[in-house]
Amino acid sequence: MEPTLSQYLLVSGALFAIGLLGVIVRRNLLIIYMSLELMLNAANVALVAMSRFNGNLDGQVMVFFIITVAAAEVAVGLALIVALYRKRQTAEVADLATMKL
Amino acid sequence: MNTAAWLIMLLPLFSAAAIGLGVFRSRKASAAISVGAVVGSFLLTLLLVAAGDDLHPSVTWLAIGGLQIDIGLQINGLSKLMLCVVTGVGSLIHIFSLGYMKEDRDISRYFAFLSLFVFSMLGIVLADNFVMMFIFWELVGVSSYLLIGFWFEKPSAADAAKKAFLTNRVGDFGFLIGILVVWAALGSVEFGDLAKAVSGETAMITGLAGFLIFCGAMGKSAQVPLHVWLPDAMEGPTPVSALIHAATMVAAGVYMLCRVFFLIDGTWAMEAVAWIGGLTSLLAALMAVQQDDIKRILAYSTLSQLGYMVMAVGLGSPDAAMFHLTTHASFKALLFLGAGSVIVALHHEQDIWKMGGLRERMPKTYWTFLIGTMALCGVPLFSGFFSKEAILDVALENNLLLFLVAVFVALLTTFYMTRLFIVAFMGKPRSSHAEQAKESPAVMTVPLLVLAVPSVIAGYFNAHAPNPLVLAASLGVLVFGMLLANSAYSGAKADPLPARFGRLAKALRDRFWFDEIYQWLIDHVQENLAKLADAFDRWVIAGLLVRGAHGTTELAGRVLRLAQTGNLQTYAFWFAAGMAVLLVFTLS
Amino acid sequence: MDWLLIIVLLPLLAAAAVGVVPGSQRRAIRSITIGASGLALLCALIAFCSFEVGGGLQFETKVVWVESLGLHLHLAADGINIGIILMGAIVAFAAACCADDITHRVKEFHILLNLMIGGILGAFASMDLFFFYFFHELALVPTFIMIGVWGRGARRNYATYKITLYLSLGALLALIGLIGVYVQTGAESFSIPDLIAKVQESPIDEAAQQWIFPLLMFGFGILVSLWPFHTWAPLGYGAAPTATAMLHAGVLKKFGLYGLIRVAIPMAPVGAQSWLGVLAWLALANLLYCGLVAVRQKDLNQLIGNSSVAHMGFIFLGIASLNVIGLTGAVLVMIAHGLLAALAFGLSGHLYRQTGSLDMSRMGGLLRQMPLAGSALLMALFAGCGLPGFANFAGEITIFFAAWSAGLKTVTVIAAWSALVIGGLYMMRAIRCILHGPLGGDWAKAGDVSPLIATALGLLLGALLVFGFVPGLLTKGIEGEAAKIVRLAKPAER
Amino acid sequence: MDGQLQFVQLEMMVAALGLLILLADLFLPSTARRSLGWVAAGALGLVFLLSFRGGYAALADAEAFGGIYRLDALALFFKRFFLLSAIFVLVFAVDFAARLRGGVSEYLAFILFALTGMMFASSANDFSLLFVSIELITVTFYILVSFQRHRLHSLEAGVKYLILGAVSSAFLVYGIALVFGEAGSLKFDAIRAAHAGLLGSNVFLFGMLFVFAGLAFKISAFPFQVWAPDVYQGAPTPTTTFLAVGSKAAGFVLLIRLFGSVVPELTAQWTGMLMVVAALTILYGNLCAVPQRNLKRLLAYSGIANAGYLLMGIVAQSDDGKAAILYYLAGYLFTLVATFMIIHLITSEGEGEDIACLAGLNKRSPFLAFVLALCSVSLAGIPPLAGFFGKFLLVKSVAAKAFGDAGYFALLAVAVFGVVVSIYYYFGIIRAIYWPKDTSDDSPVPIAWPTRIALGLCVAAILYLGLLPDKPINWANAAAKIESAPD
Repeated sequence: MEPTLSQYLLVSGALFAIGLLGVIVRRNLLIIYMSLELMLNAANVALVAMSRFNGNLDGQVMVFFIITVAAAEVAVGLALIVALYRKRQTAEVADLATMKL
Repeated sequence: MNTAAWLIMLLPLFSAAAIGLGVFRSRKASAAISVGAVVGSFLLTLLLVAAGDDLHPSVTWLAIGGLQIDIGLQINGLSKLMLCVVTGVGSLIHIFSLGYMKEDRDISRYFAFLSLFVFSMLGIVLADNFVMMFIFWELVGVSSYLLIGFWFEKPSAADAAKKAFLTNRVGDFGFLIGILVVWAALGSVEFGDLAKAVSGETAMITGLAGFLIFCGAMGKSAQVPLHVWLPDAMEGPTPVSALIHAATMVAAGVYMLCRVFFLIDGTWAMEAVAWIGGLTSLLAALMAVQQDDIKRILAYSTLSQLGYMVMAVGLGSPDAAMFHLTTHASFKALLFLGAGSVIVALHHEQDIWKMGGLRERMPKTYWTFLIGTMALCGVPLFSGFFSKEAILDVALENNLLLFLVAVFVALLTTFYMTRLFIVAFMGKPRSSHAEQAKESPAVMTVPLLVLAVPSVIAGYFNAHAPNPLVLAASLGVLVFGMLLANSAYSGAKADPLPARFGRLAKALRDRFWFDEIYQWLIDHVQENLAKLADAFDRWVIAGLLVRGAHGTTELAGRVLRLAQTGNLQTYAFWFAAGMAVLLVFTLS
Repeated sequence: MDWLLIIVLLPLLAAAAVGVVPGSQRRAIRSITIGASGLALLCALIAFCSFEVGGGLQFETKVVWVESLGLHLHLAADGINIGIILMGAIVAFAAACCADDITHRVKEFHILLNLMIGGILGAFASMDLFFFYFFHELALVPTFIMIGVWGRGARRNYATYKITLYLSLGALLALIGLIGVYVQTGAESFSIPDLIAKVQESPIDEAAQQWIFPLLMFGFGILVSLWPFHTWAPLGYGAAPTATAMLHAGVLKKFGLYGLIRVAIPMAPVGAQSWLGVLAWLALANLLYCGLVAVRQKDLNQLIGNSSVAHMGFIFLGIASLNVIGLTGAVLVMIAHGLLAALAFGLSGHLYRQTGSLDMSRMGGLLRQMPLAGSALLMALFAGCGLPGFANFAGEITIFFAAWSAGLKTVTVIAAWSALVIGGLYMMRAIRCILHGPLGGDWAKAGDVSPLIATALGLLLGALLVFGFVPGLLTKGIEGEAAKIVRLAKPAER
Repeated sequence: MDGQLQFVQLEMMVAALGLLILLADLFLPSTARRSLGWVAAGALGLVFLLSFRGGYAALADAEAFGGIYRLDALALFFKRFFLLSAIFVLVFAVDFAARLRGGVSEYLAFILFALTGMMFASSANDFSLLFVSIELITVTFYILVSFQRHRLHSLEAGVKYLILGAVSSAFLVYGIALVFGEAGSLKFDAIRAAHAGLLGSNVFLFGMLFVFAGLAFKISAFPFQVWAPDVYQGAPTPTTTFLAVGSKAAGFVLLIRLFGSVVPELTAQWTGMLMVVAALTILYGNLCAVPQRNLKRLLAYSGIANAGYLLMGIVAQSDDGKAAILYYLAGYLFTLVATFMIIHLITSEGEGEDIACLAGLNKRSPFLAFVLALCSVSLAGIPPLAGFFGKFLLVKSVAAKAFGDAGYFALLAVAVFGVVVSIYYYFGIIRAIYWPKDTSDDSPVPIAWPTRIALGLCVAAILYLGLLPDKPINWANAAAKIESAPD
């Protein structure tokens, strides 16, 4: 049987929530980064489903944009994390609080 | 004629301004211009009196909406009489000052102030409306302040000046409110309009206004309870005491009452005025009995005589009041100047117990002083006799109780004047100064002689057949008082009264502790109020509120920025939390 | 002839001129300032003399500034502000003369001083709400900096912050009110005459007036140290350099009152009706409470500061009584007090320079030590307690009549008490402590005022006396305008 | 298609310029690379002038690429705005190059790419273009922020911006997804037509709120402002400038377009929420700035507060409000550029930018002291400077609604309070500059002449916007008006 839009949205919402939770609770930058990807992909799922049910492809086009952008982000982000690791020998978020208040 | 009228008032102002601006460098010139000004005013006054007709020149000073304030000169019988007193006595006292102040380094300043005073006094005399009168009222107050505090480096003088000014201010407060009441009730401040406007149904309000305005008179004429400044005012130079605190300024209150008599006539205010006058005359006379400073004795006697006049007004006879005012002006000025000449002769010794035996050393002063004393005591055929008779008549007609008070006061008057006279002039000298005392120069004695004349004859202009009862009473107390004083003081080395009845004597000596009571009031009421306000300002407004607001802001900032932990996961959490809040806020 | 434009431009040009003079040329810098303000004073005098009473707006300059908002640089004089401008010019000149106690960073100081003068004169000459506010701020900012950099005393910093924040708050509240007036009238113009014409045909909606008037009242009130927003004044003036204190206490402070009379009452009469009662009682608080506080002061500047706060009470009372007599009296006192405050602070500045202290308990006998300054101070203090002959008396008694006829009887009685008795009390104490008595300890070497300052102070005294003897010079012009305002405020009584 | 391309000619030029610089980098000796900055700045100046060319301006009020790209007065205004700010930032960057430790030309190039993104954003008329242009800006900024790899602060700031930026983008796209689902299209025109009917739909509101969050993050509005202080402090100062001016303006152009013209009914429905956000932003920024000693953080907080003031223009929901935003941003640009330049000039590398380093500045360099004081006064919103007139217009636009509506009135009250507080700390800066105080060093500050010119221009602009607002106001009004007329 055919899954309904709300089910798709439920899945994507769950993904988004998990991702956000991961960003907030996980201590390691790389994991946090993965959680971010999760959030973006939640959006992708939603878009695909939406465009499927709206019967136009704009959403799917949008998904391609998102994927590309995400790739760029990952490239920059990983480079950055590596640079940071080089400097501090750690990728723990907790060590990144020299600037505060 | 109008120009003459204006000149009378303005001449002294010119001289004051000229001296004040230092147009005349030399001391002599300043003195000359000042004396010239006042004498000029006197001559012009005589001119007006000769011309006879009433004048009323006036210019607008301030006119806004319904409020119209003029500077107008009202010249009629009353003001002419007062003009004569002020300028006449004034001229003599100016001349006397030439001698008295010869040695003083600030003689120019002295004469500037003196001219300023004469100007202000003339303003009061000539004023044709309440606001103008109030203006010059204030100016008189300030010029007397300046003159009392003339030797301002002497703390006692400075304090006396301050006291005089502030006490008068209290009276002026009532005066001002009174003016406002009148204006609101009758729609004008000009005496002419007001006289037309008063009627039976305004009696209540005009009575109130009249009484409030009388508060001003209480200040200037030093009526109880605002009398305390006058004795201290004797810190000023003696001619000043003679001019301001005997002849003119203190009379201003009485004069004003007579001027605006129509306002209180037939209202409840009369009663109050009469009683305050009577009370003043009694208390002052009592206090005078136990003073040792020659000028203070005269001051208290002035108080009690003023009480007489005020009482007369209150009893409905301004004429009697003015009559007594005139005679009193001459003989009290005479007495003060006489005292002044004694003080100079004794190198500023003022305690009568350090005097004595001046009779043969200063004959002119002695005789003139004697005349003054007799006039004051109301010895028959002297001016004081007739004016006092007039007042006693009125009292007898209207209020028996006050009549008895007045008679008793007359007794006291005779007593303390005789005391003063015997102790100061008769007997042996009681100090080295008294022994080397010399008669004063002509410039001082001539005014004495001149003043002696009206002191004797001034009474005859207004003499009328006295009421036999009154005559008997006054003669009785006169003789009795003289004998009493003579028996007590002839040849006495110190005052016997304290020994005999100590308590009472002490009470009199300490002037019934009026000053102490006021001092207490000022310290405990006024000062505490001020302290309270100051503390409130410092701690509550500037402290609690202002610093509090500042502190709260700073604190809020320090608390809020705790959100910036520096940990990006906290930030992410804030982001999510904020998101959630917004969701609830918008979707609910 | 655009006298006003010249008057406003002269100081601003002087500021520019000082800017190009090298800082070492102190003499030149001072003479530029004095010269400019002197010229401005001359022009103001000419304008004042050639001003014709009842001739409407005169010496008008109107330049479109922002078309789309209806902003104009609109300078003009009527019966009310011509006198204030003259007063401002006199005070400005006096302040310029008294500014020679500044010894470091003279150049910067004089730039700021000229800016301040220009701003002040501009604010009172503007007939356009925006520039009215704009010029005021232009004068205010230099004030802060002058107090901060050239101020005196240990609490200078605190004083600077306090005065800055207080006055900024007041100005902003007033600004909101002014904008409110603009948006509510819908006149699409900031020009006061236009706005008035507009509200005459269609008044501002009453609910809005109930917002606008209190905004203006408290906004302007804070600028004028209305109780309980007054504590900045004594503190600030205590810390300010002489010239600054003279200019601010003398002229700039009157801006708020001017605004109340010029804008608040005509634009929001309904709001005024419901708020003036409050104003009257606050005015009383100024008079009585600050008078009592003044009695307690030991420091001369604190005393003058508090007494000037107390005097503001008169003006508020005059405004609150909202009748021709009251408004006229209020403007009269504004002018009189401006001259007086400048005189007092000029003198206290001179005294301060002698021994670096204004502690009255350590003074005494100065009337002998410095005859000129002494007698000037004596007269200033007398004027301060409302002695006839000085302009203050004329204004104050007028206000008493006004308040009484407006039915504020209780207020008037207490006000009269505070004015006559309490006012007399602290002024007499000051005289007793400073001028009378034996010479105070460290004052033996103190010198009298220099001729320059003497002339400046003499000018102020002279003006006080002239307007005191002939108040008609001012009132004739003021009365007409006041009547217009009252007609606007009370259409019922037209 | 070339017919279409001419709409994006400016963006293409800028992007090409960026690539050229990357190429030129290969052929130039490392010493000469700094001068690329001049070239770029000059070239951008040229582009700026081109934007006034009749042929280009004639295209205004048209759409391209199937309506996803809109060129109108608003877009034009912002393109020019971004170009100007980029020019200043480039000049700034050249002065800063020494502290980058290499990679100058890349730094310049990235500035240009970010600029491209901003210019696209100003024309975005479709959610896809909106997303892409925003991401172009954000991603380049990740690099620009963390460019000083030798400074831990720079890296830390980079990471923080990266993660939080990514989170906000995630919200943005998720929101877009939901809106798309409800409205059935990504085109603004379609949504403008449809949104009135969707005001009841929670999914749509959800989506729009997520989108709003994404943009609010850009302008650092409460409650999405936490990143700003750390990033401003850590980033290289030219980046901070560009972030504070360009990135914020990009956020606002999108907010204006979206909430000002695409979904006006929704904005009306959310008035209360927007008020609260604006008020809290003002309060948070100003209050936190009070105890702040580090100049860059101070400016970050004040930047938050300014975002709040600017939001008032959105809340006003009127052409005046939008015009006020444009005017305010213009003034803000020059003020901030000058301020950051001076902060860079007077603080040597490594040492913190503590407010104490201003002590005795008026001795070290009267010019800088004067400019900085002027900027503080302008930021404090005191006449006769740009800041005052901007605030004046904003307040006026809100006041037009306030008398009668307690909500708007409360917002005004908060704004007044905020301004008073801000005067407190801006005055602290002036005080630090001028108050007599013993100074650690009074060595004169060397200023390169291009920097000097830039500063001079900023001062001139600040004074011009404050004193002669007539013309600029007309421009702003024109931009705001045309934009709001839906077609």
